[in-house]
Amino acid sequence: MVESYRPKIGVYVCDCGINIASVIDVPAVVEFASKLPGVAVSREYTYMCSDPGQNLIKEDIANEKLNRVIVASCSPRMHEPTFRKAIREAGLNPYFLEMANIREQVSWVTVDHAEATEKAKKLVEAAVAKALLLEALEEKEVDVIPSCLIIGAGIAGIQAALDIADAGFKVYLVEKTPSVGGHMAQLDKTFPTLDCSACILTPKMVDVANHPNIELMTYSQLEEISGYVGNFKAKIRKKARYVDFDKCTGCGVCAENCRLAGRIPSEFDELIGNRGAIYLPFPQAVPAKYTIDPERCLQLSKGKCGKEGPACVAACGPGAINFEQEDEMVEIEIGTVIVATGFDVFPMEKKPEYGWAENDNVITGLEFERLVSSSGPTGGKPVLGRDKKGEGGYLPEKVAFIHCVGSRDKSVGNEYCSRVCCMYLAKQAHLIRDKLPEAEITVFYMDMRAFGKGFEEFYDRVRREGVRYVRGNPSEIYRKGDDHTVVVKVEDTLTGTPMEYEADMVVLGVGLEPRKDIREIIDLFKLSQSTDGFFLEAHPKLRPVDTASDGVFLAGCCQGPKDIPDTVAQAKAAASSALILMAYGKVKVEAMVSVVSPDECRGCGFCVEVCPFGAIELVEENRMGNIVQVAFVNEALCKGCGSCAAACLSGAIQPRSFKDEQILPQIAVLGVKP
Amino acid sequence: MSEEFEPNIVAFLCNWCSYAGADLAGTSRMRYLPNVKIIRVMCSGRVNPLFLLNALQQGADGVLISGCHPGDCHYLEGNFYARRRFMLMRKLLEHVGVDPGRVNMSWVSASEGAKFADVVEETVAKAKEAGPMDQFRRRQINW
Amino acid sequence: MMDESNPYLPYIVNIEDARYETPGDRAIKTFRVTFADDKVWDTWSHSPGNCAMVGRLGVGEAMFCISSSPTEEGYLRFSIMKMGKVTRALHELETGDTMTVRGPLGNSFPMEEWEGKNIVTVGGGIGQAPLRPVINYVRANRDKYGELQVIYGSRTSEDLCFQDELGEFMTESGTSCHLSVDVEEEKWPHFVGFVPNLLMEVSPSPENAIAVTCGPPIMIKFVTQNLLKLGFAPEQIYTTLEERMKCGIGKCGRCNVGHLYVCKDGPVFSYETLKKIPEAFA
Amino acid sequence: MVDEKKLQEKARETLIRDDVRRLIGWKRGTYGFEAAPAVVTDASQAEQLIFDATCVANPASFIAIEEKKPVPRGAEPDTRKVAVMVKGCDSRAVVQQLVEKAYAREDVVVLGIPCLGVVDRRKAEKLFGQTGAQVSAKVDKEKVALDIGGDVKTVDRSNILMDKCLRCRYPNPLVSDFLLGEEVEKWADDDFADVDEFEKMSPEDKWKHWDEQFSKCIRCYSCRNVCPMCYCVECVVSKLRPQWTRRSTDISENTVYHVQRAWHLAGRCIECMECQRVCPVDIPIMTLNRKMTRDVKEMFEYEPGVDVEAEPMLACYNPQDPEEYIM
Amino acid sequence: MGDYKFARDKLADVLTSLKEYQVFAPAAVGDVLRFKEVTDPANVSLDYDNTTVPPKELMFPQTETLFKYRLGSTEVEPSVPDASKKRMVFGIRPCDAHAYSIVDNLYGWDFADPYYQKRREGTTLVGLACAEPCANCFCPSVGGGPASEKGLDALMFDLGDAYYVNSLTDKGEEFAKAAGLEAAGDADAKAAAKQGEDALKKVARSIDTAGIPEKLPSLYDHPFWEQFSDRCLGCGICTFLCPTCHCFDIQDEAEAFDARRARMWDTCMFSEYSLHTSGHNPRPTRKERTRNRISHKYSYFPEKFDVIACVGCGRCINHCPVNIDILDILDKSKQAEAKEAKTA
Repeated sequence: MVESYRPKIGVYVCDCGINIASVIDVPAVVEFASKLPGVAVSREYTYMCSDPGQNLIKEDIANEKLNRVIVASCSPRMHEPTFRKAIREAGLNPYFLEMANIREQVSWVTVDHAEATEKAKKLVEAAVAKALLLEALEEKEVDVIPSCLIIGAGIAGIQAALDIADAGFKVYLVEKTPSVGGHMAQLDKTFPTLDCSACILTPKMVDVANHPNIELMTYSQLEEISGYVGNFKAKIRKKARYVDFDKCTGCGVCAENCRLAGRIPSEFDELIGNRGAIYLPFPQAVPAKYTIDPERCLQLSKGKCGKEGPACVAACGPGAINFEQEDEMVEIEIGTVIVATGFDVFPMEKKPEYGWAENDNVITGLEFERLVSSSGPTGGKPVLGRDKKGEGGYLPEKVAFIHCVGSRDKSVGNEYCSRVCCMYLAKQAHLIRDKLPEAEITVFYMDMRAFGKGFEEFYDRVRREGVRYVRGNPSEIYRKGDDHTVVVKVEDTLTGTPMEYEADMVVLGVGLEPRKDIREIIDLFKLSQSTDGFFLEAHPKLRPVDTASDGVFLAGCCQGPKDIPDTVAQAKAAASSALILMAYGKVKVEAMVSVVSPDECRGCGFCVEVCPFGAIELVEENRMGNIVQVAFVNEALCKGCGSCAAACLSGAIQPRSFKDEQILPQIAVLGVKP
Repeated sequence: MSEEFEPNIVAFLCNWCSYAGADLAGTSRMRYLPNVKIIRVMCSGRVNPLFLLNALQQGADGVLISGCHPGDCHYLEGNFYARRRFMLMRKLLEHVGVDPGRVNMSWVSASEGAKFADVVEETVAKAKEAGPMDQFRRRQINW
Repeated sequence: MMDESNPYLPYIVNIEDARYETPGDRAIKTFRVTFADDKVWDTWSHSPGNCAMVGRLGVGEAMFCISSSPTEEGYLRFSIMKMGKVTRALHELETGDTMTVRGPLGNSFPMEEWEGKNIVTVGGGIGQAPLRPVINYVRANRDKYGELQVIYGSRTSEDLCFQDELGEFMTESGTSCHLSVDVEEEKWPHFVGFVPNLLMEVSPSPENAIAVTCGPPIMIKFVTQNLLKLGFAPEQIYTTLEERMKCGIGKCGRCNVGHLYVCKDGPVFSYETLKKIPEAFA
Repeated sequence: MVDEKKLQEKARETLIRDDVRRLIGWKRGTYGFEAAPAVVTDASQAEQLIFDATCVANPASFIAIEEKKPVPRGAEPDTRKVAVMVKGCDSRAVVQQLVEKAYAREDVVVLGIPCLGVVDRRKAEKLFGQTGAQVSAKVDKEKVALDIGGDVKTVDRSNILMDKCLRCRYPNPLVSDFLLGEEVEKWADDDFADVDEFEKMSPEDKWKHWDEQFSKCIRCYSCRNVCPMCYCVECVVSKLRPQWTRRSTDISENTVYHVQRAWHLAGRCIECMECQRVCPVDIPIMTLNRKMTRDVKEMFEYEPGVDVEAEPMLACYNPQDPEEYIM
Repeated sequence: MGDYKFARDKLADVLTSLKEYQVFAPAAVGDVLRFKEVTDPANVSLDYDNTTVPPKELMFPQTETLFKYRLGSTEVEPSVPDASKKRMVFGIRPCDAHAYSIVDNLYGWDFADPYYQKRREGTTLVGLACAEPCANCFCPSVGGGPASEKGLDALMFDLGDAYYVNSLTDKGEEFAKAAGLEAAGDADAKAAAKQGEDALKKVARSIDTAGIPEKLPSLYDHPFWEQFSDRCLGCGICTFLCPTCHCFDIQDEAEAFDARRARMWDTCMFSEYSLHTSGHNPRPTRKERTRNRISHKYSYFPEKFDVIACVGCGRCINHCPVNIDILDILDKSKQAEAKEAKTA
């Protein structure tokens, strides 16, 4: 009826041909082991890992009723899975296996045979000591919900969404702003091929909107995420647009009639162009649905718009505008998550010496993109110094481009290289040369990095187009006199000559930074940041799109600066990683997870603090009628590293099969002098 | 004394880097002293500093904790916690009069078989220096 | 008797038979043991109710009642529930192994005084263990005692100890056996409910009777109340107490309830005695 | 200095509140140079409460070690607040207990007391011998005036205050809901000279010292129990599965006990010195704690018990942590 | 029996002459006094109040091996001390000797405890009367006194230039012979008696124990216990330092394959002390434990052996870190309104 609690241990010492037997006196070890407490059988065999070797174990389990198995052979990193499988087949829980590594760590490294034999005995004894206290563990598999949440609908999010949707899985694509497209939509041309960004991006934008497997949620935000790999629950806030999504035809009459039309700086145009209070971020925006900016809209902010009420309402044929609309909370269940939240460009406030704030002809690279974009505020002409109405202005004659603004710069805390600036500045220099053949163009750089496919060639081409490259990092940029001339104070580090270069347009090659709101995501997913502040991948080389949280993957610049091809490649990688889980439909959860003994827990939360996987939380526990806080392990998140156990003062939390009570006997055996 | 004194050392190696490194030392047939006996744990962050106290009490002449290089932890942070803990525990034991040479720590990656062999030699050397650990070793006092 | 010169020295006993009474985390295992040194039997004598420290060298000892009656000769029985360090270690032992015994310890049921009386035993779960010797003593001296009523219940039918014997009681003349389980089960022919209710169901007569009860503290409490309701006088009601014990011979202190050492003055007490000692019900 | 009448008045007010369960402070002891900690539950007991330079005990200890009786089925557990009077040093215990989630801030009412130092019983008894009389003591910036059963003695405070006071960095409570008495200015500092001094010793001498000290230990665990940070449900030293420390007293187990204790307080000890004060066999326990405190401060720029928001020292790290000895 | 004396400066010689004894006398370990085996008679001094740790450890060591064995074997080897080996506790205070005579009841009761008794039999107790009682002594209240002879084989009085020795038993006589003490005169005897009377007057604290043993049980549920237990730390000071506290734990210990079963001091103030394996604790909080400690000394023990298990040495008062003063408790218990303790 009840199986015995008495440990019956089988010890199997492997000769490994001569690898072990030629150094260690195996029979002596077998003999020694046979006398250890709890040991029922102790055997030698040439190759334990061979089928006959494994059968030896299986038979003994059957005949001798063994309930613990010790294999003294090669490293557990080599054959632990093999023997686990074997004893499982024999009907014993695979975690009743303990191995003694007497090949890699004894016979192969020890000169003196007697000493080697002694060490081997010790290791076997230690294994026995631990085996006495081994426990059965169950290996769980959880189902993976066949859907994926993608956060951020830039090119990375879009690409990942399309790949997963095409594979036939449900995708929820969540975008904070009213339109998909991200930064790529703001760009004019893309280096080095110079094809128009919009032309290659917009088709994909349309696809995500129409794809039957993709549920697009723009102007929406992830508020809560719980659960674990395969089984996440997410709460998403769909912010009120104040425009009925279904009724709006995107005709734009509302915007034309808005009392504030053209009087609000447009985020999409980097504030150099304007929009109304009801707006479409940009002409090709997807979805082509208008949105009311609640902060600026007179009706919403002041509660009153003109005498005869909001003109937009009157203008809107379908009657789509609805000021009563409220935020909507959507709850979804997904199996996997891809984080593709992108980047922010370096905020020039951090580098006042470049006079960006004061001088409207000192602009960032991204502002430049809007300036030269045919769909931009200036219709593609690099006109500067226009007045409020956007009239007048001049075309620059002397243009300076500055590299490494906010990158490779300790003083602003960004040591890293942003990887795209060298090339986008080269591209932009080319565009100026294109649009203003007469202009004098000078590029101030620190080092030229043209590592990508076709980059060097492009850089060469730009230089041949008469763009002057000066090696130097400007210390200061300031206005001279009252015309629009600004001086770039810089030292030519090749010739060592200081110079004050006068320009009437300066383009700052601003770098890429982690998003200001990156914390929100970190807190939601308990992700970590690498020193540069971007998301930390699970392994820099081998798991570049995985994170410490299973089932959560990274794509695009949120993991580090990238150009478009790299971003797309990573998006596809993230997609395939997510697909692996969803296609197989199941995921194994670690069996050697930590376990809490609630009666001993003091609820200090040290374990919660140290757990790298956010697997532990404090929960209420009724202790003889008194309510106390105790630690609780979410087994699906725990990886069994055991940091919690070392942090716990009372030993109330322990990783299964590496418990204190299992390790201490090993120490006792190995500690006492041979 | 010290010439025939062979110190006994208990080592705690993380499964992913150092234990693999030790295996590599084996597969590359490097030779090192047998004094060091290895206990495998999943992460150096698992090693409770009290283990080390316990080892010394049981009669170990020295201990070694080895993990992945900072930043390479399979579990991201474990070795950072370990580093703090053992730095402190070492100081504490030193204050009680335990030779700091008995408490050793190393970063050994899976590719550093040679380094592991060196670490072993050095650890043993330091323990030899310190002599037998009998300060608060468990003996059968007035048994 | 125990080595007078040194009551801390245990006897070595051989396990003749080890079997599980009940399954589960709190499994109960019964050991039938006999002294390694036969001569011990010459000086050994115990009575129903006596206890002994049962242990395993290298682990420790704990106090258990001797669940066999002196009338069962040539062996001792212990029924042990898997609880802590020591019991865990004892459960690892099997037929052919050895364990240690110090005893007999404590007082016992005044079987002589009870002669000529009807005996009612009310047991719950493992609480039947100390009652078993009483029952078997009475069965072995049938003529000396009146009617024997065995009232016994447990959580489920699986948790009933000594099932093999329970059947016998049903058929023996002068003996009746009433069983219960706490919750409804398939094919359970007997009473369903808690032991105190079963007691009221059976409602034995206090007339010239002695009631002995043992089980979880809470059960003892309610059984005692019900016995009083049935008209049993405090001095007709007996029970056994349990406390943490180390020495078993009234030295180490910890098992006191009021001025009484359970290991020495107990484990057997009449309600008459206990009602004066508030701590007995702590 | 604190006006006792005001203090008792505040205590009374607090005890009358129906959301307050008990108040922990001090009352005059039955004899000697130390006031007794007092746990009062009824406003009528408020007049027992005192504060003067004999109030050395750390009331915060008693918040954490209170044992909750099992709540009978059906009954509601008593979740009312606990009020506690704290000196500067004691208040650090409250802060650290909050860091370690021993209770929530709203579960306690903290009555803070600015403090000019408290009397060291041992120093006093060296000076005046043991007394059966009740003692009260007033302290100002220079002197301590002791009233030993009517006969008044005045001592230079550096000769009689606890060592912790002579290096006190936090004379004013770091956390409190009500401040009893005006803040006093910081008048001492801590250079850890004692730690440096001890470190000069050779390993042999260090061990010789501890060997003698630890062999005195009777393992009464008063140092553990009095510690405001030690309130684990089951302490590792008394655990049986697994058994870290044996109960038998010998130099091995005693040493391990004390090192374990010091280790478990690394980055948590708030220097109230209670452990050393209560030791019946005068083991200089703080020597170990202060070593940890100093090193934690130097190596990790960490100081426990000063910031409620702080992460526990051993539950956080800095990628730049020192590692000079690591191979 | 006999009256003897020896000159103050002959103390070392006296000790040296006690060759056949293993002599224990108060010695300083750091700042604290404790009874230690005399290695160098020259630095034994009897000018002390009392030791922090009582000499009970000489009969009942804090850790004591009951028997040894090899793991896996069934042979056990008891390590009972050898009574024939003569030991002497020299300069023990009357209260501590009195304590032995009280604890004897417990260890002699029913099963005799050989470990304790063998030591007792083999040991001669040479007491030293207290001329200056300490602040918290109350020995007279519990049947002792600064010059009490209870449990002693001989009692010494410090008369300044000489020690007057009054031998009380044959063992005491043996000691006098072995030490070759000279006979004392009436003057000395009178001086000693005088000193005893004066000392008695100097004892500052007291309690009338009449009625306490009978009353305490009636206070079982009385809230007054909480006034004390609320600030109790639950440490072992009061009990470990108490000369009459005798509780112990038993544990098996093993080094590799050598193992022993040993007993070590335990205290009813620890929660583990009475904790059941089931998790149920009959004394769940310090209230019950404090109550048990006091009741045991002043009610349970007297009920069993009709002597109070307290000798008034004042250690528990002196060393309690939170001023839980046993006299205060007893005093309160007398004032406390007896309530009918409720039972099941």
